[in-house]
Amino acid sequence: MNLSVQIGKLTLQNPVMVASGTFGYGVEYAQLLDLNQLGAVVVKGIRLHPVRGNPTPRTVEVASGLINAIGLQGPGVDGFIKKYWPFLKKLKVPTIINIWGTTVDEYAEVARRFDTLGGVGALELNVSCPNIKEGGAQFGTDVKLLSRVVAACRKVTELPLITKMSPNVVSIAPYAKAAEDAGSDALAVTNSYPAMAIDIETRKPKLANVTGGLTGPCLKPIAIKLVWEAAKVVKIPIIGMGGIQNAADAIEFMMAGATAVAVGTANFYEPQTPLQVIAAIREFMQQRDIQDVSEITGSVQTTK
Amino acid sequence: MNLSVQIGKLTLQNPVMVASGTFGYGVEYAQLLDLNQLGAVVVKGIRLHPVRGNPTPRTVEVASGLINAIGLQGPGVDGFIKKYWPFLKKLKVPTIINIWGTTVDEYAEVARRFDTLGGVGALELNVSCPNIKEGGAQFGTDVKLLSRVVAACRKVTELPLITKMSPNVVSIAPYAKAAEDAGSDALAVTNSYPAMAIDIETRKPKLANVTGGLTGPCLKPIAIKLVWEAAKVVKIPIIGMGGIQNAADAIEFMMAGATAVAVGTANFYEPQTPLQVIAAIREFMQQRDIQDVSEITGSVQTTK
Amino acid sequence: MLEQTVQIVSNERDTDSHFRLVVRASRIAPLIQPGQFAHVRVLPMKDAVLRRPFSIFQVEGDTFSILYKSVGKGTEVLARMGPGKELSVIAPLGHGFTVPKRGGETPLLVAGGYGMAAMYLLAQRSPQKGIVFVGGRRHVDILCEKEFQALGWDVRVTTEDGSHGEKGLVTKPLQAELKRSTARRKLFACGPTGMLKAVGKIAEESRVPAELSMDEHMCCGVGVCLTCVIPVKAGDGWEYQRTCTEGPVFDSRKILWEIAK
Amino acid sequence: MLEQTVQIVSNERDTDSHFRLVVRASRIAPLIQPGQFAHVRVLPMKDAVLRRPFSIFQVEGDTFSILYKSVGKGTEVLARMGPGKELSVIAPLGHGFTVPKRGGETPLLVAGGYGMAAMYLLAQRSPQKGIVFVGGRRHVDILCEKEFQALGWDVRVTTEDGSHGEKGLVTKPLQAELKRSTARRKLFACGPTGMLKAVGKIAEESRVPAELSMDEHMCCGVGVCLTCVIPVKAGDGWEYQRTCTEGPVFDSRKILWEIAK
Ligand SMILES: Cc1cc2nc3c(=O)[nH]c(=O)nc-3n(C[C@H](O)[C@H](O)[C@H](O)COP(=O)(O)OP(=O)(O)OC[C@H]3O[C@@H](n4cnc5c(N)ncnc54)[C@H](O)[C@@H]3O)c2cc1C
Ligand SMILES: Cc1cc2nc3c(=O)[nH]c(=O)nc-3n(C[C@H](O)[C@H](O)[C@H](O)COP(=O)(O)OP(=O)(O)OC[C@H]3O[C@@H](n4cnc5c(N)ncnc54)[C@H](O)[C@@H]3O)c2cc1C
Ligand SMILES: Cc1cc2nc3c(=O)[nH]c(=O)nc-3n(C[C@H](O)[C@H](O)[C@H](O)COP(=O)(O)O)c2cc1C
Ligand SMILES: Cc1cc2nc3c(=O)[nH]c(=O)nc-3n(C[C@H](O)[C@H](O)[C@H](O)COP(=O)(O)O)c2cc1C
Ligand code: FES
Ligand code: FES
Repeated sequence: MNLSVQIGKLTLQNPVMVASGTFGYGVEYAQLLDLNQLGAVVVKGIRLHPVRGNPTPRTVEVASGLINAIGLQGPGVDGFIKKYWPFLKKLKVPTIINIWGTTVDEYAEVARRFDTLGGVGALELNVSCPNIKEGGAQFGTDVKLLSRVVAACRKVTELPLITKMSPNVVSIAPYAKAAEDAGSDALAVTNSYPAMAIDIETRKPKLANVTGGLTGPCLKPIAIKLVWEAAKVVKIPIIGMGGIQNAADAIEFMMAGATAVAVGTANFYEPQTPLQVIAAIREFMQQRDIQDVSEITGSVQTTK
Repeated sequence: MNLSVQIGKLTLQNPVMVASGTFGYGVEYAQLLDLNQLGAVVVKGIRLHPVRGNPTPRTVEVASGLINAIGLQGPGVDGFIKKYWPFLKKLKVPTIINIWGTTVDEYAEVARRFDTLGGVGALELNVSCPNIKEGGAQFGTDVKLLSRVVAACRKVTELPLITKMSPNVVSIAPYAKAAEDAGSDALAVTNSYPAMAIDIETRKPKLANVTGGLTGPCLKPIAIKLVWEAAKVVKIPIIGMGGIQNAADAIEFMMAGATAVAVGTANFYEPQTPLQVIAAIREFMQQRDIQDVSEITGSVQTTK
Repeated sequence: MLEQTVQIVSNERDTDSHFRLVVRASRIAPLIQPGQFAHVRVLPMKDAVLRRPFSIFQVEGDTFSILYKSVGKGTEVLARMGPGKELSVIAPLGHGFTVPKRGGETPLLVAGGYGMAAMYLLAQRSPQKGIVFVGGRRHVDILCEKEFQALGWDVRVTTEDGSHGEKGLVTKPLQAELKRSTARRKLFACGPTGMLKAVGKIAEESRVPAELSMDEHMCCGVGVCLTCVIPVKAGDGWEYQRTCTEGPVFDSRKILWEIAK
Repeated sequence: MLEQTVQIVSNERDTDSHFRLVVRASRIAPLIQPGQFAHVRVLPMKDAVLRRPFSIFQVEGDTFSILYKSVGKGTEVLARMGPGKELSVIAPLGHGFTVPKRGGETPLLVAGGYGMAAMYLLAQRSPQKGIVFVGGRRHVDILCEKEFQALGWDVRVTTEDGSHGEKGLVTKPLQAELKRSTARRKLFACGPTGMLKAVGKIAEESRVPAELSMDEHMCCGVGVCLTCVIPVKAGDGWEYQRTCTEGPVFDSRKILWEIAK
């Protein structure tokens, strides 16, 4: 039985990774689970310089979901390399680094830095964070800017590039195509959806940043549709995410067209989720005599 | 204490209506609640001719939500007038008729027919149904088409026009502005969000139509943000909807900028919801010595 | 149709994963007709947005009962609720069976699984006794056989694995019975769609009338959402009619099986 | 830090809407340090995506307990769970209080509401007894007073409505005590942010060290999500540090109250 999947030139031992921003820099969860059993570790978004992030409150729980406006707090490239890379580079599974910038040049510069670092599994271009004024979603909702960001990173690195798509578009197809055409090796679908909650007692937004990004089970039906639509127009693999809580959810994403999946918000509730998902995908395959996990990908039967 | 609100030239005794498609033609729920206590009754979408709608299954329950792909089944203008209007016209509260078409001309023709009918409270232009191939969302996600639909209806009727907005846009602001500029008297924010679910046992989509529209509590944080953003750019009133289950939800929409609200999916679970919301808004106002419900509208305190 | 908050009188396991739930619903109970259903809001089911529909099984004084199978999140939560706990119920709903008249056709009831529950009131209120054909996969799927016998009806059991009654599908003894005599009969059926379709075909071939209680996925249960439709002949063509309102019981000749999935 | 599925030993009402929950957690209990917390997954809370953090109150053998107030959906569901029911717990979490050394500064504990619970282990494990200042709005908000007295500590109660102890805020007797003598003292505080801020200011003015356990909204509880940050002096400037990891206990001099909301 084969669970391994291919993301560009990167081979993952199984299709289950964790979602950027929900797994810190890996080290924090190392006491609770064996990271070496994951498909890959994906770290929190990093730009060139350290970032303080937004004031608090930064998250709020809603019906079957979470809204966050962390604001991409992070140590910057140097801080990350100093503080977290010594731990991560020793892992047996690949580390995927989620990167961002406020200009096309910054994206490229961060990509270049990680290219030269050596040992990085892949780069995930976050062009879809709804929680920062500059950078983030502005790149993911403008087809031309998106192409430029991907192309600029493509120029400076041979590392597999994963473009993390914004769900906040009329149709994902042109964006997916643009990322593929500009040289992306895979798509991550999807980032969080712009959302807001108000405390009716204080009449204040529940997040200091006023708005944030919605994630968790409530987002799954939207994300499934986006994966299905993106899979119809691109040949590169898709990493599906948005509300995965168990293997059934993960398999649903794969049937819609995802080659791999990532567990995000569910980690907060149950850090064992990614490992439980891996075990249960294996069981699903055994029960149905599925030899290769790739048989699941895109297997939904639709007439459309 | 004043609960009444104004939607164009239409006065509602209170700000709580029901959402189109979740309340049939009013008559069905008449045995369970006193319709005359509502702000308004909003009926299921009607086009010129009878419509069969999509094959089944047409709805599926998801985490804190529902996906539907009814496909706007309906009796057409004549069927509606014959079958349901005799009942509705006797109500003491206004009936708002949700209309649609597959061309700009059809929208206008339906509007004209209801204009001449007499006694209609307002027309709600559904330019945002994700479940039909032609018409619906295509009008709501294209600013120019949206303007044309609204303007064409404006020409043929003096009835208050409510434009029902699609959530599936990068930013709602230009669409909201376009609807206002083209003569809309109010906006309804928001319709359902495109979504999908797959049965992993059968590998088939859970809806015969493959995709559908997501509604219910899971949509609320997205809808609140859309109302807040639309309210910043238009002067016309907004009718907020998306996952309202109780008065706290309704008040959250109003604080975000809504003048009135509509209860949708929650009717299926609890048909008393609209009346419970009205009672609890009254209580909320009493406890806080709020004299006019309009004081709640847009009262969220943000620095943005 | 009424909405009432009702108290659970009892909620006990029947066979296997089937449970019998009795609720006190003084205003609803007297209104119930055979073949109607109740739309139940299971209050502790937190992230759900829908009620769950169940056929009404028995009516006794100010109580009614349902016979349900625990198959998913709603019924699993329900199965853990004890006496005294509250449910919200909208009932009675839908258009039920036509109760046979004395001296009319002999009623032949055909039931699969919990379809049996939907037919108890029909058997009880029919002045004319008849035969109940009941089928299931295994012995545990044969519900309330004793109750029908106690009403004085002839109960013919089939199971697919032969663990109880005759081995085979419920349609086998039904067809045999229809061939056996030419007396005037009428079929009443409730069960899985495949079975209903087979019964419809048999009725057509045997030229006996049949009323079928359709099992369609529901949402509102009261006719507003248009989820539960089936294609039904109308005028020269056909239209989608609501299982929750025009049904669940339809005259089998009106159903367009070719169009229904 | 461990994740363990634990069984409820008891879960009983204390005063008003406060409850005491004891769980058997053999692997976690021995690891717990004063001021640490447990991140609890209330399994029957269906549409929730977060755990709920609670300070660890007492440790006894292979059990630990929390003292919680029922304030919202998680704690309401929790309050209805009886002995034998399971919870998933990640604990012990966070950086706790520095346990006073024999012969060192006299510990002065300042607590508001459930902050009292977070300090029990500190008092119990401190070789040096001191004074506990505890405040609340009403008598029912004063929790576990007896437990602290049983440890031989001097407990000074204040309530805002004067229904128990001295009338006023907890800072009043604290300030009086600090003025009364010049002995070396150290403050340890846990409670609402307003109280912590006031204690921090008093500590600064009186030039006594203070450790404050910060009450920040949490999400992951283990340092990955960056929800729970507070502004802390670092180098020449400041940075956001995580209450769940670098805290919840911080040296009061490091906290930048101007920037924290
Ligand atoms: C008119 C009518 C009468 C019914 N009478 C009975 C009865 O007497 N006893 C009984 O046990 N059941 C009856 N059912 C079926 C019952 O409504 C479903 O079993 C129940 O809604 C499942 O709820 P759940 O939350 O446990 O399952 P879910 O978690 O919602 O779903 C579990 C599985 O059940 C399927 N399912 C969900 N809803 C329905 C539905 N409406 N019909 C068929 N399958 C469904 C799902 O597709 C899924 O495969 C009836 C249904 C209808 C429409
Ligand atoms: C380190 C730490 C230790 C704590 N120790 C205790 C304790 O010993 N005993 C105790 O009763 N409580 C303690 N709390 C607070 C406790 O976590 C919250 O009361 C609980 O999460 C509320 O959950 P709920 O689902 O009942 O409320 P919800 O329905 O989630 O919310 C109800 C209300 O509580 C507020 N709230 C939610 N989460 C928090 C939070 N993390 N902090 C403060 N307010 C919150 C909400 O804003 C809302 O107003 C502690 C919190 C932290 C961060
Ligand atoms: C607290 C939090 C922080 C996140 N930070 C990042 C980030 O730094 N970069 C990024 O690309 N996505 C980030 N995301 C988005 C997730 O990676 C993921 O796309 C999203 O949460 C959907 O998956 P889920 O529903 O399983 O959480 C973050 C999500 C959350 C909840
Ligand atoms: C079953 C169903 C049918 C609907 N039909 C219509 C419709 O005919 N016209 C329309 O404008 N909106 C329709 N809607 C959208 C609702 O009016 C409303 O905008 C949406 O459901 C969000 O509100 P809610 O989350 O409270 O349900 C429908 C929604 C549902 C669930
Ligand atoms: S279930 Fe809504 S119309 Fe039948
Ligand atoms: S709660 Fe997630 S970092 Fe502290």
